[in-house]
Amino acid sequence: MRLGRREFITLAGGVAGGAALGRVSLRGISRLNEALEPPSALYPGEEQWLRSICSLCSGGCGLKVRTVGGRVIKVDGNPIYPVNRDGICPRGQTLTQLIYHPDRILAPAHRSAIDQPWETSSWDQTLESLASTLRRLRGADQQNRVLMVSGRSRGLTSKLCSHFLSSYGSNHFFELPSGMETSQRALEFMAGIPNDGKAYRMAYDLENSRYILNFGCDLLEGWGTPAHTMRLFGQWRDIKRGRRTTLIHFGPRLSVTAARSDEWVPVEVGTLGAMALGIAFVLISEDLYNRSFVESFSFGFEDWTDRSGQAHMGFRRWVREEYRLSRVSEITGISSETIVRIAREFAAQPGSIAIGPQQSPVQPGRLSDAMAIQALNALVGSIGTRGGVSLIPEFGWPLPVADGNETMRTASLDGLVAVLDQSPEVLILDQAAWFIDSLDDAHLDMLNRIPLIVSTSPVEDATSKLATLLLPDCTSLESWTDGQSPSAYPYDLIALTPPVIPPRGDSRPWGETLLALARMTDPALESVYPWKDMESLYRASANELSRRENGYLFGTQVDEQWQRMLERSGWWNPDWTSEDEFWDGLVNKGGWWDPATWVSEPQHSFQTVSGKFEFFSQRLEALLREKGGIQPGLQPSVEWDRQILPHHADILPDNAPEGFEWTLDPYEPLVFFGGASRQIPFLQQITSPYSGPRGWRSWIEMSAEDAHRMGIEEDETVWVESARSRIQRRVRILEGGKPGIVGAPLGGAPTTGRWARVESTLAEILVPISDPYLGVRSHATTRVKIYKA
Amino acid sequence: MADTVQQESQEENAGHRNRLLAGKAFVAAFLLALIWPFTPSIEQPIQYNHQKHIAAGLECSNCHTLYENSAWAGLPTADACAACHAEPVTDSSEEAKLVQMLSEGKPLEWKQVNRVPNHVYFSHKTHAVAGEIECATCHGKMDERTAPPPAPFFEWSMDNCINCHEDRNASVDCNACHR
Amino acid sequence: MARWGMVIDLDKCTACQSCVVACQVENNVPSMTPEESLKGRNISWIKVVPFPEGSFPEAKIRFLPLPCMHCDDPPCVTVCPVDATNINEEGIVRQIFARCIGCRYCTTACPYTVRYFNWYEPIWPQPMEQAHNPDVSVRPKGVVEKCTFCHHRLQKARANAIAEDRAVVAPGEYTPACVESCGPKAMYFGDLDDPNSEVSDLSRSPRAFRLLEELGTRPKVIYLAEGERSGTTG
Amino acid sequence: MKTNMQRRFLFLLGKLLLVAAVLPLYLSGQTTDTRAGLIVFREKGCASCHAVLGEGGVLGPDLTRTASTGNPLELAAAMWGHAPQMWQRMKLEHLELPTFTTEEMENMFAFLAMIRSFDEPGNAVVGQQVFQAKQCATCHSIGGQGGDLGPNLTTVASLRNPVAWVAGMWNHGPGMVRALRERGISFPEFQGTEMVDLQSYIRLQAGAAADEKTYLRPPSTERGESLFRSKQCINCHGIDSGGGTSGPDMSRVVLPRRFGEIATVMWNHEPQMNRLAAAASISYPQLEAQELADILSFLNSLSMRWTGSASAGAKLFESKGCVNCHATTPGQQSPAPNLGKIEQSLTPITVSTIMWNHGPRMLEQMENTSMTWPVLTSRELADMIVYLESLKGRGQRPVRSPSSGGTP
Repeated sequence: MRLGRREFITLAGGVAGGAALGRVSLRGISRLNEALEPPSALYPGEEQWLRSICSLCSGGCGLKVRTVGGRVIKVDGNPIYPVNRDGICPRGQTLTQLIYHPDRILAPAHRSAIDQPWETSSWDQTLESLASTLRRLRGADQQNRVLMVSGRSRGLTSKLCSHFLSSYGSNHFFELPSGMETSQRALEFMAGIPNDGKAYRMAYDLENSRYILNFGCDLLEGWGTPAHTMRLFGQWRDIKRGRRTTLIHFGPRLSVTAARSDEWVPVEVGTLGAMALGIAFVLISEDLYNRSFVESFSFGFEDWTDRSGQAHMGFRRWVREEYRLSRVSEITGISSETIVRIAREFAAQPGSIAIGPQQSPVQPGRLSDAMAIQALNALVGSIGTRGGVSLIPEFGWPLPVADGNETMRTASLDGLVAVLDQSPEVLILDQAAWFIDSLDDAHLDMLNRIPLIVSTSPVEDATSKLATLLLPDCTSLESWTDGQSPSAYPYDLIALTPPVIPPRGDSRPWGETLLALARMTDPALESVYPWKDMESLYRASANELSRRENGYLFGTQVDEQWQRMLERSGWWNPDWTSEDEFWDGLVNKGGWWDPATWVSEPQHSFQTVSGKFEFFSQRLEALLREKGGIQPGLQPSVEWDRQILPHHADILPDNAPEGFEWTLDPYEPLVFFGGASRQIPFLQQITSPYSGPRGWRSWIEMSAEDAHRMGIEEDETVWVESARSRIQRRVRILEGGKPGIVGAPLGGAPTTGRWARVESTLAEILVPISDPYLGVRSHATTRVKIYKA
Repeated sequence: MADTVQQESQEENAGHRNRLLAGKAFVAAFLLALIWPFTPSIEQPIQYNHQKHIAAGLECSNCHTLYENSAWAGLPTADACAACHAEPVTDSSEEAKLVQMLSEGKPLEWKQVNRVPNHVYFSHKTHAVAGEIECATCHGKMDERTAPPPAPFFEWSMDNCINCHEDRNASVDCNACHR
Repeated sequence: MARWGMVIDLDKCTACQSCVVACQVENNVPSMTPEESLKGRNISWIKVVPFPEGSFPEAKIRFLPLPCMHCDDPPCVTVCPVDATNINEEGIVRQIFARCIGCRYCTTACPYTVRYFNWYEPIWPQPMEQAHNPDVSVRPKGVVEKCTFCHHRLQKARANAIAEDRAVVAPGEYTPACVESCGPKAMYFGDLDDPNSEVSDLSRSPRAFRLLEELGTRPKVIYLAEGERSGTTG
Repeated sequence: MKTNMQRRFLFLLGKLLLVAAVLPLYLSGQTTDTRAGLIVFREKGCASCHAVLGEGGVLGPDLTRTASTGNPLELAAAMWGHAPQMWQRMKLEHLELPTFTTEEMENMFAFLAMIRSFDEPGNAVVGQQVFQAKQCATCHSIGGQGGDLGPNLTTVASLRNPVAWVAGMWNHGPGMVRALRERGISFPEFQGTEMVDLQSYIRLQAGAAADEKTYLRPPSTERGESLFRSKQCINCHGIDSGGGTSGPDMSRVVLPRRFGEIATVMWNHEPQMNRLAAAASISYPQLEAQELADILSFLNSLSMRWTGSASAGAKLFESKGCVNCHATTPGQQSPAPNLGKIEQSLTPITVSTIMWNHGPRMLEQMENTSMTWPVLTSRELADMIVYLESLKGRGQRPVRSPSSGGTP
């Protein structure tokens, strides 16, 4: 019998089919499935629940990790971690996808140029190539040509980074802005901090706030610590807690926060300060402000005369004359009735707080606005009180070194660009994808001229794309990981967890890489950091902490209340009696905290020139004088006072030629906050809750009204053009959005790796804005025109 | 024209033959498959002697460490074996093989013998601890086995599961087992 | 016998979609390729659906986390020709993948569109499948899948209860992944038939409503409408 | 029936009048767990209406800010008196009425007694006035201003506990008295929370120096009792008529309930005490802060005791109308439970437990018969308990419980 190809296939099919059918014992259809399906895997192994800490943003939430047979299966919130207690944000959930990411960088590698292929090499070889460059620069006294940009702003590794740079001799350490910088600077100018060399940070007691005026913070899109803010949001609306906390959102964009607030007040772009002053006007005119606070503990409210006899305008007269309701209404586009109503509600009960503005690489967060907002807190007496705002000492992880300081941390893009101008030789990008996102092509060209760029990213991302040397870090689940009170969090907190699984491949915790680098670079550096690994460094640091006689190891909420009661009255029941006990407790419970950090008595002592809260900041005045803001010999005047008192200034430079009728309002969506996470498929699928599961590319949000007028359909591609350049984006139509405002997310498709996609960055078209006081520049709100592609 | 017709008819015939052929093959294979002894023999890296070990006083849970508190029974790791066999304790050739593997640091790659069908959730804990079912019910008398079982003792079919569940008054809800 | 149900407080929901990711990770839901994803073909047993209401400036957007409703009278079960989907005595509507023939009658019958068909073989780029949850099946191409209320967690909780000689699963012992991950604690889960459970208490709230109740499906996912803003002046 | 009762009454009265009226019936003897008490307080839902130290619900009063001491009798009386109102309010709020076991009630009472002895943070504004009025700045400097005769107050700003603060003052007492005399300044006495307020002011003035915090460990009543002896306090101050008589008997003194306030009282007597001690050639006792805290805890525990009179209780039983529903003779039938049959030993805690668990039913029945809920003062409740307890013909119970409230 001749068997042709066709016959063979027919025959084979018959045999297979018959055999398969025969195998089906006619008892159950499941056998058919079995026959068709690949067999299930071998037994999976032992199941364990371990603790860890999330490293995907600086919030550092506590994690509960399920492993089976040494593989990470699921990540959830640690119920006894005080910051997030059980809950977790979507980013933390995707640690599994990051750990087992197909584009993980599993070994150190180098290449001669960015268009050349990577060559993997041993850690010793790779580190030596970096160490020899560092040695050479140090020999030539050019340490300042080394700079580091880091995305970890808190914790011991972050401290080690800046301290290492300082010991090495470089001044250039840049970190991710926390978003609170401007608000904190404003509070420092007005309320003052002790000049004792210690670090202070601004904290909000939002858990106890009853009425929140939110000036532009994207509370539900990554502000602060996402899981913490979400927990707070749930508490504000928890009927069991009694009275609901009211959240009022001011901002032009219909953000998730705006949509989920009790009231969205769609003020015009850049008018947050004016809005705050309008509310202040009502509080003052209707005599609703906190008299006892303002009279006893504030300075500059009434008109005053300085030592030279010069009369100054008081805040009261300033606001009453300059920020009449009609004017504020005109600036902000909000009706007087709304302003009056909100002001009355704000003053009606204790626990009112005004927060904002947010500062980020795309949000300007101007000082004058921030001061107007802090002035509102002073008017209702919410400085250092329950539910209010305060400046509290920052303890954090001690770095137990004999000498040396940390290099000054900077979060200013301006400062960074200035350094890039000075032909740096080594740039270390540590978790710094956020930084690349905020650069435009011209900046990227500057980066391309740097001879040695090092990336520590554990997975291919925007930094590894620029780098010629890879020193792959591992994820927080693969190493000892620490946590620290996140920004704005009102309590002292230190957390530490051991590795959940060993590092994948040949990746290494960045802290340990730094310690090794110190050893290889210089014996002098080695003597500063005598630890062989991070565990021994943590141990030394924890020993120092154990001697601070306060605080408790993590516990339940009952423990929390109990401890707070004891401590408020001056009692402390220690959880440990020795360094060893402290260490064991720290590692087993996952951390230490002081639930009574928050001031238990109103903070009415201010470290300002006047010793009071200053509506007219004399410290800011001195700073301006120093900067030459006022000519020598010129007498202070009312015109001068205008610059010091909280005020409104037009934000948008007059860069809008004909036809640029839209205002582009950039923001960072939750999934890309801080710039990372672009490579994670699960996050790409949920980029925006507005339009369901989609993703993998950038978009702009346009109000339905505008889209309709322009005849633009959902998902249509358009050009977005500014005075600088133009880029293409898809349109997402936002029902109910403010006409004339175009929301634009920072971040988008991955720029490298298997899912890379070429997209022009948003930074291309953004026109930078600088704050006149702080000099902080950000890419921000820009006038654009939009037309179909 | 006629040629073409002829050709077509030939092709038709060929097609008919092919179908017939396939049909015959199908029937033959079907019958063969029905009577073919279905015993895929499983070969383990070490010819482990359960009888000896149990006689020496080992409990099931010494090696199958997980069965009392998880869905899975667990298989012994090289470390577990090394606890006793770091040095040879008998003159068995299988032990010599084991000691050799241990000294080379090779992992013990046991092959799984019992396997529930896909989409079925089976928990050792539920059956052995909560249901108090003897191991031997599903695995046979391991204390009589001198070599690893080459095939499952219990046939993991839905009928067998259901029968047992009905006998013992256990749930026969689909959701109780299917995942 | 418990009757499991879920309450979702829309007032507390922040639309963060943590529940969406938690579900995907827990239940071995594959992530689609960017191309498929852009076509909106993601499988997502729970999704957050936006409901814009009103126009500027009185605009509101309500976000509705949408899992399977686990109806007491599920339309999907009636239409299944092979009994591959059914509702058990505890009210959980499950898909038996081994039986499903992929006819998709159920996806059509479901008024909530929360059933998903596997058009493709699930793909995890190496080595992402390392993170698979061994308690949950990997569904083959050609079957319909849906939210199970993380039924495998109930199976484990029950095994624990029996092993510890307890007749019933204790409150809080069985929680689906989405509920567990919820940051603002907007999701509640428990026995609707237990008059003392939090869910049954909340289900009697004046804010409680069910989706498409008029269809007679009797959903066991109950939503709480947004609360009133408290304290205007004074 | 009435004559029968009267006869029994008279018999009892006669018997009871002979019995010493001191029948403290506090705790059943087992140790209480204050932390467990907090859990009870939270889990039974008390915390959703009542705040403690300003934290918690707002429907009911803050239990640390109401009058009275942490004495269980007073708590029980307050609870008894307000129960109908409380139940009504809870019903209105759709709150479930929780039930308590005796142990839970006991732990909760211990917890409440403990937190009621805690000082609350002071008021710096008042503190400033005190600072000026007492002329502290003449000798002490704070924030770089003031005299330098006494210690710089910045150095004590880290002390978070008023007791530690008073201990420091106490130890320098004699020197300070001398210095004051030389300058013709009167000895500063403090009222109420002034000391705590002053401390609060000092902390504010000290600025960053107050960020360092030093605490005391929770005090021990047992240690306090032995210190009371070893530090020779007992040589002047008797306890239950044992010990010296030159100072007041500490078991009869009514002390304020908060530690800081007790310490203040102690400070106010410093000159007098110092004089008398010197006369009796007792060396001035130096006290570590922790030692002082322990002693104060011991003194505080003395106020947890209570007494009652059975005869007065018997009269109240009639005058409050209890007798109308409750029989007391064994075997006798009555509309409400026979109170002579109660097996449990009656204490403020068991009475509160019984009242809480059965009260709503009692209230309902009383409303049906148009009777009013009897309100009892703590004194009356004590008498009533002693009376009801005496019905069982039981003898005296130990005078003081081994574990007292008032200690954390």
